Amino acid sequence: MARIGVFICHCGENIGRTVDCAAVSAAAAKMPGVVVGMDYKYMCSDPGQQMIRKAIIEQKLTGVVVGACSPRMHERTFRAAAAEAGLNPYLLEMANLREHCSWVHSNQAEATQKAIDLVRVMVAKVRRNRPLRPIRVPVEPTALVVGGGIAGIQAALDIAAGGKKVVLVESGPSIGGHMARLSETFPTLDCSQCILTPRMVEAASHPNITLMTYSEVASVEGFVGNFTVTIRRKARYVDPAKCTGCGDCFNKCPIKKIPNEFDAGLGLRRAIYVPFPQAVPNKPVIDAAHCTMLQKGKCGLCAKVCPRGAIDYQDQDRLEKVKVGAVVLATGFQLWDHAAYGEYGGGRLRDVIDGFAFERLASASGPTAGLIKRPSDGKEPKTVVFLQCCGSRDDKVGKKYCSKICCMYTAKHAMLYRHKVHDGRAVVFYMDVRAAGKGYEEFVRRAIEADGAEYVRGRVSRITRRRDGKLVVLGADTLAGRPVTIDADLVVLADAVVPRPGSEKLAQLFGVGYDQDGFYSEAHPKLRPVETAAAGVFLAGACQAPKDIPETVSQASAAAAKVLGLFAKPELEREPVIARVNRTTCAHCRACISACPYGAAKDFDIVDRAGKVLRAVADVNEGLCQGCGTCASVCRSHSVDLDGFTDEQIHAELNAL
Amino acid sequence: MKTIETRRLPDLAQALSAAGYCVVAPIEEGGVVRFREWAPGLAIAPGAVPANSSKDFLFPRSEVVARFALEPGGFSPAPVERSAVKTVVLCARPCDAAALTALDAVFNWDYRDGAYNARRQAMTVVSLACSKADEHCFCTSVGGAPDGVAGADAILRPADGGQLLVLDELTEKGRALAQAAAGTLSEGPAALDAPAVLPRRFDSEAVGRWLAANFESPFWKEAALACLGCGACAYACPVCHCFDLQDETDHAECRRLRNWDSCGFGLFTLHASGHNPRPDQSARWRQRVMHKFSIYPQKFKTLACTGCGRCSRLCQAGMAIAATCERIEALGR
Amino acid sequence: MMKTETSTAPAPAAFEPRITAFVCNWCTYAGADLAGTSRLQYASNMRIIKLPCTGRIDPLFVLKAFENGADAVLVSGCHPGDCHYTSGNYHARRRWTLFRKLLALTGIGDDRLFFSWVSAAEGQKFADLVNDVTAKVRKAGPFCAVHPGRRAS
Amino acid sequence: MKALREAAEKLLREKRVSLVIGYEDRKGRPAFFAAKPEDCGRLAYDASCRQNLAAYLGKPEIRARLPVAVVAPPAVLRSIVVLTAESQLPPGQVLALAVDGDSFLGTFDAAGVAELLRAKYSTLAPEPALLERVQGLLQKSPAERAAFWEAEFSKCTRCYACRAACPGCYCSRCIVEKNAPQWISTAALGHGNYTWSVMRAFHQSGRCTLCGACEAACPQGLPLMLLNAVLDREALEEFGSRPGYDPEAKPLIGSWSADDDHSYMR
Repeated sequence: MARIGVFICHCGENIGRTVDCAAVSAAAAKMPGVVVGMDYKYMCSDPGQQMIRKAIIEQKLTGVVVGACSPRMHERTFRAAAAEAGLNPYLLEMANLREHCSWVHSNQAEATQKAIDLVRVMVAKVRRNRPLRPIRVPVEPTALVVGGGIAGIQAALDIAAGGKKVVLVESGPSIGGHMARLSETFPTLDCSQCILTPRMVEAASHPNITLMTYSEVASVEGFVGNFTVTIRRKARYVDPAKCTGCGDCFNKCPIKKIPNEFDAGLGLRRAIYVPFPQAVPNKPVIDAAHCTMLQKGKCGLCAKVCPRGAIDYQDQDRLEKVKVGAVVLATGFQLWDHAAYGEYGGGRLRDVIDGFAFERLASASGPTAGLIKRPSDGKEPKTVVFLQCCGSRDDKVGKKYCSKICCMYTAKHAMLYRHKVHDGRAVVFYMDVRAAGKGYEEFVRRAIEADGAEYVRGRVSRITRRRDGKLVVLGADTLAGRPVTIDADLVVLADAVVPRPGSEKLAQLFGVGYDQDGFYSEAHPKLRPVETAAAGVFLAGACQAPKDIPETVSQASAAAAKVLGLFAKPELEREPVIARVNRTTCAHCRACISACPYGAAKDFDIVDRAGKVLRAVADVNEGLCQGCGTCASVCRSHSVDLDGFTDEQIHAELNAL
Repeated sequence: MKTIETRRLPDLAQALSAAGYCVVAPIEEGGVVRFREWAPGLAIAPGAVPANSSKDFLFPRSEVVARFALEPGGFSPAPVERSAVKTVVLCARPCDAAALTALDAVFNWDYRDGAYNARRQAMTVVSLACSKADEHCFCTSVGGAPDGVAGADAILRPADGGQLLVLDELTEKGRALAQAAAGTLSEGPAALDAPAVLPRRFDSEAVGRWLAANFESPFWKEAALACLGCGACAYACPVCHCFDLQDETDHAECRRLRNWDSCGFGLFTLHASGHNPRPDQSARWRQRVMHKFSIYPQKFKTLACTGCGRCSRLCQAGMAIAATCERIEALGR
Repeated sequence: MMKTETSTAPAPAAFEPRITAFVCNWCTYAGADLAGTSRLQYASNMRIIKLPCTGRIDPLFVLKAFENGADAVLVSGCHPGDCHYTSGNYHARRRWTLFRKLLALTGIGDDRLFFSWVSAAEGQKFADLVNDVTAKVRKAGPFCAVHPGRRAS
Repeated sequence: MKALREAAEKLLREKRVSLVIGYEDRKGRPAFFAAKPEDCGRLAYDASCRQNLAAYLGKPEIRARLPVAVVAPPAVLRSIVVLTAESQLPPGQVLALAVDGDSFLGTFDAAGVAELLRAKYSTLAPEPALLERVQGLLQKSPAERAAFWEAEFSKCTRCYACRAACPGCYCSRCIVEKNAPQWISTAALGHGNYTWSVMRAFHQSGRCTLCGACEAACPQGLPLMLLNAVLDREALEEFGSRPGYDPEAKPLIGSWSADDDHSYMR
């Protein structure tokens, strides 16, 4: 038999002024199952809490309703008090008599009647409450960082510095990401590789970091604190344990004319290669698609010249499982393909290049050793047109959003060009200049005022190649209100920032949401920008949205802090509001499995002692379930219920109204 | 002979209504004829076998049998109004009236059911002899007849090719009713129509003997394959009387309801443990047939089937109890 | 049953609607809290049932509220894109799009069944909503006298 | 008819199925179960067949005898696809003997059924008369609609013939049979009858193939198809839902799109 105690708080005058608290507690005392009804000036005060504790013990209460302020204010307080008196804290509920009643109504009779109703509802509910225990989940204190760009490197280093193990997975042969391809960085123009490479080396050599390059996530099982991630280690055909990185192999490789992706196709590499001289690990891989030995069984030169016998043409992809407690996704971005713009040559004009190609032209370690030469004929361009918002802010052909970093890197490009080609002309077409950031506006002003970049507000409608090799850029100067035609030698398009291909598939593996453009969704746009809907999976860098380096690094450190916070205790404790499946009546229609936002509802086979599957049902993973209850309401037979908000509780609440 | 023109049945209803009877009669609505409370202006459809049986007015599909007021320390019983309105079922089928014997038996067996008996006492049954029958009718196989009078207080017999109805009073209640309706009745000669011709389809005693001896027969598995396990047959049956007690509670009161139930439902015999002694539809169909033709006659010396054919007439899956009995009789030979 | 229907209904002026609201914990419940902390005054006819998410609200809850004599029902949760659980409100939205049409066919229309998005920041919107819903239901009159979904007393 | 009987006989003779579920060649066209090749001569099909035989696929006694074949007009074919999408049919265990009007269309497995439907029946639409009835009711005032249903639901005896008739009602324990709590009153009174019929229809949202078996099965003649039709129309108009064509379809209730309408939300 239920023994419920009801405690009505006056909250000084806050409730008492409008609600007749004594009448409410007297009415409550007459409700079925109620054995104590009391009211007091301040229930949340020490004497108030003591009243509750005393009643729980002396009256052997099986449930408590506190009629006071919003549960968002003091539910924890009162539940803790109940727990101190030996009552399971989840057997206490609050009726919101202040925010939802006394503060919003002025008629005392109406407010008192409403207060009685609210208390009756909670009494009815609490009679059906069951003791709940916080869910404890052991935590594997190792983090997985997916992506070896600056975001992944920074997150890995910070987690490692915090004393926890990290597995850093990178799909390419080297870590470093796009930042390694940059010439200099805005707004300070320091050399990108100079600041990045020490970090790359540190990541590779840190005792807490296990580096897995040329590797990808193949599958994910488990949940926060307990992920088992299968990593596909792609065949390198070079045993990294034996290889010393001497370079004899790629110097001898006869397949020489493969466009190097690292150089945006402007430089060439061999079939066995390291993507760039400072690569980490500085050990080559064989590009199987271009290697004649692997394709046709002819050649084998690299194996012959390797002094260490490190070449292994029989190498195969391997799957490796790692157990991790948290994951940082840092898969970065790529540039949108401007081939979609037919009016800009549809990708066929060799001297219409993207921002990365320009970075490589301007980089001292690039294919031109830092000299600006146009791809078609290697001549130094005298007029360069930079075109911002190429594919950004265009919901017809390109992307609706602003890619955020282009204004700044275009200013940098114009500046770098003017530094290298003093008699050259840099013309920038822009829609707006968005230079919000420390030192950013000043940087753009410098490009215009000190370095003479010509900024034209307007769009370019057409780029055509004249017979003499000039690119005729037809645009509009919307400030002057007239058409502009420029004969350019080189055009640099600031292509939109888009997620890496395959990012959606990866998101699905981890149960992370993504938006219509494929950028990963944060758990809350303001207050949880680093977390995702999947507990224990965090975001860093441009996989979430276009970001520049400082922002990326900040978020990577934030993600690392979240991971370290998660790892600070050996066990996770979670609110026990989770869904449960009645396996006896589940018909396995799989609606809940489809509906669950967290991938927590899944198939479960009921087997007999011999292991034979008798039938399948749905099941809820306690670690993944966040307690929204969507599964429960799509279940036609109500075979899924939600602890804390069970069908019985809600039914009783409705019957009390 | 007391007669009334068939087309003047509403006048009879009106007279009885004026005399204080609640008149129940077959009334067509939306293509379905069912027994319902007659009201002025409604036509009476005497020709058809209504979709429901007249038991609805003795043993309603749901009724409150107890009330409890909820209090802080527990609950206390509250009074239940037990009203029995003086009712007449007009144009009941002889097979409806015949069912009363079986119903009276079960509602007065180890416990005298107050609600049932109050209504029973207040009810007058005026049946209407059948001058035609359809392929589902089989009253002659279960001891009845198209012009049978068992259970009836009075009977109307078609005459003059259906133009006229002849009223025979059979009991005190019937005579009281005839008196109340005297103004609408005429006295005079009439040529009674022949009752429907309905050959006997099976020997119910032979069926009962086979049933008692063949509980485990493989026949059941195959015979019940089409049954989808709804309660349509039981709810239309004039004899089926199983019920379920359900408590419905709000914050102030609990009402105990007696609702119809059916042995066709899987839940009917499901134990709290999860075990079900009638685990499949064949066991449930067997129960239905056995109860009507073996268990009930053993206990109450009367069949629990009056051959009205409602169950097979409306079964969506074509289950037909008479056909089952025919096959059983053949098995027993 | 026929008799209870025609029994004297209270005069419209005396009619105080009973409104049951199903709200999510993270947005509308918090929005109602904000209305309170902002001391916005609104009609006292609504009783809130708090759930974690609109995704938890089964149409049966709504029917039960009507059956128990509610004159109107409000369902309110987070704006699209704001769901604490990322998509519970989207699931709810699809469900209500269908369910409201079904109820409309049975005579429960827009003056009985209300839906809204109220964020934790929209205290004023919550107060206005309660007032508006209450006024509309006052005009629509008591539900219990007219609908098969009610429980006969 | 001959082709259907031959195809059924062949399946049984070749032991590809242990049972053919069809309609019997007698008045009312009741369900018929052919277990032996020689039974197949009693199979028949015509437009008067009202039962949706896919309802038997959820019955334990039938499931114990898989593989089986089902005589299936287009609506039943769609039911088979719905059941496949909801993981109710063990793969490869149910064959359809597709029929339409007087013609026998062939024997199909689950994938073949979906293909046939897409190729031949992609434009199946509810009967115009049914939609007119819905529209007619919607044109009445809310009070008139309530009165209409009050009269209809008062006839319901809660025999659950509608549930038994429906292939979509395969739950081993229906919500109305759950009593902790008892959401839907089991008493055959107004409110329980209302909630039962409304929820029965709602639970078919995005799943109902408008086969009409529920309404045909109702001994009281309740116009249940009005409820199914209004949901079908709304689901099609709002979400493009066409149940029973895609065996891998996600459940309509249980999935969402950011573009879903919410103009009615304030």
